[in-house]
Amino acid sequence: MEKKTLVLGVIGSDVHAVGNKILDYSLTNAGFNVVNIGVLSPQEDFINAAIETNADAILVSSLYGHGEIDCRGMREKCDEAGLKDILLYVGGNIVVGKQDWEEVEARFKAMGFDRVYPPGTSVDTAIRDLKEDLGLE
Amino acid sequence: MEKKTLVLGVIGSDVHAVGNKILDYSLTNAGFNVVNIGVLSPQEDFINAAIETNADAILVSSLYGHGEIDCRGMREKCDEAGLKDILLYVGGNIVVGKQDWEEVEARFKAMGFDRVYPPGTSVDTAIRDLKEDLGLE
Amino acid sequence: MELKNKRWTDEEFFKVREEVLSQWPTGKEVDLQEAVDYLKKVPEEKNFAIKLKKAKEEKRTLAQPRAGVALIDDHIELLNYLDKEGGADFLPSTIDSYTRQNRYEECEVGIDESIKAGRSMLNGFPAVNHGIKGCRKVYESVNLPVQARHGTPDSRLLAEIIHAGGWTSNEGGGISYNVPYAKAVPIEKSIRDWQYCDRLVGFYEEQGITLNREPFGPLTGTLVPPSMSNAVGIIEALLAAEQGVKNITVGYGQCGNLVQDVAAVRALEEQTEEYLAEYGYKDMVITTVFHQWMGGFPEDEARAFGVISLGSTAAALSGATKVIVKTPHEAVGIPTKEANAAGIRATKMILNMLEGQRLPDSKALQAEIEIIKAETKCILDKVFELGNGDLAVGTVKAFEQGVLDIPFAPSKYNAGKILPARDNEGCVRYLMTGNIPLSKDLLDFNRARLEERAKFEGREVGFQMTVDDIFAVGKGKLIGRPEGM
Amino acid sequence: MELKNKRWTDEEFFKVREEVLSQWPTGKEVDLQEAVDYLKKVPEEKNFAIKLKKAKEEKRTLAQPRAGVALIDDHIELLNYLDKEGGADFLPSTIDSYTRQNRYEECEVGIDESIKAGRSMLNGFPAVNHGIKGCRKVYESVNLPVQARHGTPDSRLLAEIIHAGGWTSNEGGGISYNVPYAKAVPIEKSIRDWQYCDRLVGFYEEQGITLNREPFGPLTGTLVPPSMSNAVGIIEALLAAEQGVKNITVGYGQCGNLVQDVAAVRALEEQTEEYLAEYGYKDMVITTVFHQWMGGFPEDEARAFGVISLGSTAAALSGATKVIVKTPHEAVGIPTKEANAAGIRATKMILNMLEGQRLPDSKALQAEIEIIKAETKCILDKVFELGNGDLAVGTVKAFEQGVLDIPFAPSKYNAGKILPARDNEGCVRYLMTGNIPLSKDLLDFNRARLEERAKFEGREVGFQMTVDDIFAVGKGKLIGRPEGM
Ligand code: B12
Ligand code: B12
Repeated sequence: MEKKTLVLGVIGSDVHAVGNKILDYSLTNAGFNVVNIGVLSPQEDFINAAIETNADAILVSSLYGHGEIDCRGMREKCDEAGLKDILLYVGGNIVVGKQDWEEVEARFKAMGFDRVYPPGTSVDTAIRDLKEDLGLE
Repeated sequence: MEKKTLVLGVIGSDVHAVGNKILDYSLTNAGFNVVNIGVLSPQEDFINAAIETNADAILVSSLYGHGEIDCRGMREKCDEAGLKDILLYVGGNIVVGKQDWEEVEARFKAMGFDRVYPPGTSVDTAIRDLKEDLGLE
Repeated sequence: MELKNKRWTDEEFFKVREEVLSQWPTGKEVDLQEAVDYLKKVPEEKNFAIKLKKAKEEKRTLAQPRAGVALIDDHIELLNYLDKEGGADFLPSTIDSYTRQNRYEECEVGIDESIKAGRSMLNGFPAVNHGIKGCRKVYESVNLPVQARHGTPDSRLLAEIIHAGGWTSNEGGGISYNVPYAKAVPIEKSIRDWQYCDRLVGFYEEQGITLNREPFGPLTGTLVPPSMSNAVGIIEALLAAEQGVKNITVGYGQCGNLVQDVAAVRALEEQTEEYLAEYGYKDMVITTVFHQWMGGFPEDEARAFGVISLGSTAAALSGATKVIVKTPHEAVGIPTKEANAAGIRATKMILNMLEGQRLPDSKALQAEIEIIKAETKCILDKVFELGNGDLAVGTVKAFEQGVLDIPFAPSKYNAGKILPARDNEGCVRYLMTGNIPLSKDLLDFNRARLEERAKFEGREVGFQMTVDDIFAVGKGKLIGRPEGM
Repeated sequence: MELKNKRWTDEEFFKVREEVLSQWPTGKEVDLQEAVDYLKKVPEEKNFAIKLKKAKEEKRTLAQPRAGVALIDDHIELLNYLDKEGGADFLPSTIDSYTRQNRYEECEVGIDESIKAGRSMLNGFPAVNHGIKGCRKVYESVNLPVQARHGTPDSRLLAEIIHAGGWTSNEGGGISYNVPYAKAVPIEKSIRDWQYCDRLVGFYEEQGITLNREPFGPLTGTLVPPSMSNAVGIIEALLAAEQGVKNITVGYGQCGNLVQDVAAVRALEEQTEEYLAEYGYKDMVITTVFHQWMGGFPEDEARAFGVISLGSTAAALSGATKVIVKTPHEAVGIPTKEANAAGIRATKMILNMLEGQRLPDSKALQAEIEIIKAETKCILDKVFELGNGDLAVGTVKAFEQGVLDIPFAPSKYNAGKILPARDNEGCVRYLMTGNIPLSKDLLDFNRARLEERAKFEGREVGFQMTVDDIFAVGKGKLIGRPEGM
């Protein structure tokens, strides 16, 4: 199978590194070419990495609660940078506190994210969706 | 102070004995003359004991959940037996399950109980109310 | 028929049986041969006795809730909920209070009223009234072994119906389902009636069907010193074994000091096996059950979760085979199915995290085991002596003389002379020893431990300690210290 | 200024201080003499250091939540709720993530947006922006000691403001608030900046005001082997003591095996005291803090209560002076105040029930203490060696060479060569040892314990175990066994 490239990172002032390392390991194992920009990454770093590596998808993690603020305008920035229709996923604990998931998902979809994942999402789910969205298998 | 007489017991097919023993001990200590008919006591036993001892109040415990059924008609039976206006208290876990307390209290008051106590009522509360209702102190 | 600890002859058994089965119409449905055929088809994973044996071999602690409602379909729904949403390993069927008093007419009313009201008007499942068909429907509609849990001094008809109904375990015993659960049932009568229940299980064993029996360890659930409940458990195990029971789960209700709790379970298991071996009972499978705190609970659900979890921890660290689960609604009322499942999930989280972990052996643990065993032996020696070697007779006499004495029990056949209280570490000790035949050393030991607490608290050893201890857990502490300590 | 583990001179301190106080306008409000006068009026029961010392003397374990919101009045309301409805013994003020990165302008925006939105838009309390006045208002409006809890590599201005604001404890350290909390802050820099924070506390001590300092024990909260986090804690305690800190709480994050958890706390306390004595620090008050499970939580609240309760049990049995409380919302998001208080109540129920109880001394416990101490000593010996006797220099080199190495840390100054995994009893061991200087015996021991698990599970020792272990607690188990085991 053709190797698809994913940019992976944790957005904003967020230092939660464990999920990021696990995602890196598991997505690589699943056959993806993973470009991991790590924690504490501003939107620009995701976009620059995606341009440089000609990536097929950007996977944003946000754990610490400021996800909503940190992700605002990301789709627009991608568009401006010429990353037209690049797949944008976001997951982790993307909002502050326990909130109604349907509403949260809708808010992030409205921001232009293709897929939005609740806390506790397994890596398998991410892999399955990536394969579907990237037309693999 | 004049010694007031209380009939104490656990109504119906209920065998919860611990609270009953504690109430007996504490009410006696507080200066009441306690006539304890113990667990597994039908309404008749409460009433007979009250007549025999010329009691000032009847304290019904129900713990096991059938309290509502077991207490039905007790006020009427007291009236019939000539125990006009005798003080009737009930306490323990008087209904099945967690229910709205205001409603439970209203139901038992409608049955003719003068005071209705929620789970976890302290003996001190009972003593205070008895003194008030019996005009002591 | 004179009371003796002796296996009933078939003649005796079948004679009494006729009368038992005629106590209520559903009794007539019980056909032992048909029941044997039915029980032979119970798969291993749905047989209580076999699943317990396996758990013991694998050194795992399994969880069981309490639950029961009036109507069959609702009961099945409840049990399956506790399996699926709670992760229960064993299922109960808690029996309602009228059945416990053999008042089946009132159960009938309760069933009718429940149908009308659309919710359970009984505090449990009236298994006798639902009969074999009802019990089998329950058994067939669930995926786990089912046990009857009740508090019935005379459970003979109930036992006939539930076992023929596919329920492979019955809780109770001649002491443990009388003294805490009745006011005026002679010990002699309840022992005899439970010999019947045990003999029935023995009969099935002889047909190649293993069923589990479980003496009710916690008794009144209220500050029962471990040696007293262990003595009762061992007596009931011996009485059951004599009637042919092979698979027995002896039980203990959490007292709250971790070392004492673990010691109690270990002493119970070891001594039960020792006594059974000493009296010649072979091929016994002895497992243990740990009851999460059986006394008054705190009303607040978060605190209740704390109590539940501490019980699960003690159960796991003691190596008990099974733990009986409380719920966050305990202080208030019969739990909703959601609250019940939540109690199981909290419990299983801890059992899972502690899987394979035990309280390590230590001097402190060994010392407490020795104390409990020594006290238990004092009591049991005297019981045998009183019965001139006959345990059943000895037990009756022991209650008459207060040699066996359960604190706070409602039974008038219980002396009610002993009083327990916690020592300065929270271990339950004998405060007033009544007539229990402890050696001087053990009496001194109990006294010294309580004096230590009294000194710490600046007050006398006395009943006020007991009263304070009864309320303590409900108020958020283990030991009932004076206000402000 | 060259990095050295040496008490800063007043000249050095006050020179740097000028620059620190000018980082944000509120810095100018800090007047040390006025602050000393203010702190002298703090009553004993509101002084963190004194309350901890007392708890240690009374052998009690006290509970502290985490909590913080953007606006002062809301924060006060939250803290008082946790006191009244939760029964907290100590209060926190969790600082927001922008402050942690010294991005005070963004805090200002967060404060404004929070006022507009009517709810907190920051994940903590921006103490620098609120300044001394804000901090004092918090301190004066509550009845318990207050501590700043954060994760700030450069916390100098924050430390100035909170202490002058009446907060008598500060969490953190040059390693523990850098390596798990930053990507690109050199160890050298964060150690120096925390020397400043420690020196500030030392200054107050010299004025007769005792303040508490607490290295952050759990680090990444994810399978950190006890000897690694203990080594870091001891280093930070030594560094703090050198700057004049007297009251230090060393910390440990629950791993999950009860014996290992208790052993870790005991080893930590004993070795910290030993090292402090060895290096000549006198009149130190060393207490311990136990963090309930710091890794991924189960989403289900009942299971979360189980995890919280097991942590409370281990804390109590270890004799830790303080326990940091998680909440039933942990897996999902910042807790409501109700969920936070519920976590405290469950915790305190267990602490109360276990008051005075300890895990009894045993061979198993002693063996684990010995292992942890031996591993810790191997690491510390090498750190001192690398620094030619200077601990600060040694620490920087130790990170360069992977002698100190924190699993899963985001910092690029961390080697990231070691990998942990659980053994067959659930103890956290070194799977890949990278460059940590364990003796051959200890390497063999770690390997053997993991091989035992591998054999039991029928698979190779390897990274998959680590991955499975990371997810295990979230999925309801301690050990990440292969599916279906
Ligand atoms: C110990 C206990 C038992 C022991 C009782 C031993 C004995 N013979 O005494 C055993 C294990 C045998 C037992 C059995 C059963 N129990 Co029970 N038991 C409890 C438990 C845990 C504690 C009760 C107790 O002793 N509390 C301590 C004493 C001091 O407090 P108290 O009884 O509440 O009494 C105090 C106050 O309520 C008040 N008070 C009481 N009455 C009155 C009256 C007046 C007028 C006043 C002013 C005050 C007052 O003053 C007392 C002293 O302060 C409670 C739950 C709880 N509270 O945590 C369940 C509980 C009462 N039991 C319950 C049930 C259902 C049963 C069983 C039917 C079924 C079962 N689960 O096995 C059987 C009942 C058998 C029967 N026929 O009665 C339910 C009742 C449910 C409901 N009402 O919805 C409870 C609430 C548990 C639950 N949540 O399911 N139980
Ligand atoms: C460990 C931990 C820490 C460690 C992190 C160490 C480190 N550097 O990595 C420490 C202790 C340092 C820490 C600090 C803080 N934390 Co923290 N932390 C956690 C905790 C307990 C576990 C996180 C974890 O490692 N999980 C295991 C990994 C494998 O799972 P994961 O991260 O969730 O990732 C998986 C999935 O979510 C998914 N996923 C993740 N991203 C994406 C993206 C895509 C596209 C897809 C498909 C999937 C996906 O796949 C991953 C692998 O399966 C969580 C709570 C929890 N989950 O139980 C809190 C939590 C994330 N932390 C939280 C907070 C608030 C903080 C702090 C701000 C404040 C504080 N409480 O001290 C600081 C943050 C500092 C900062 N600037 O970021 C909050 C966030 C609240 C919110 N969103 O409302 C949480 C939820 C706890 C809580 N309930 O309050 N934390």
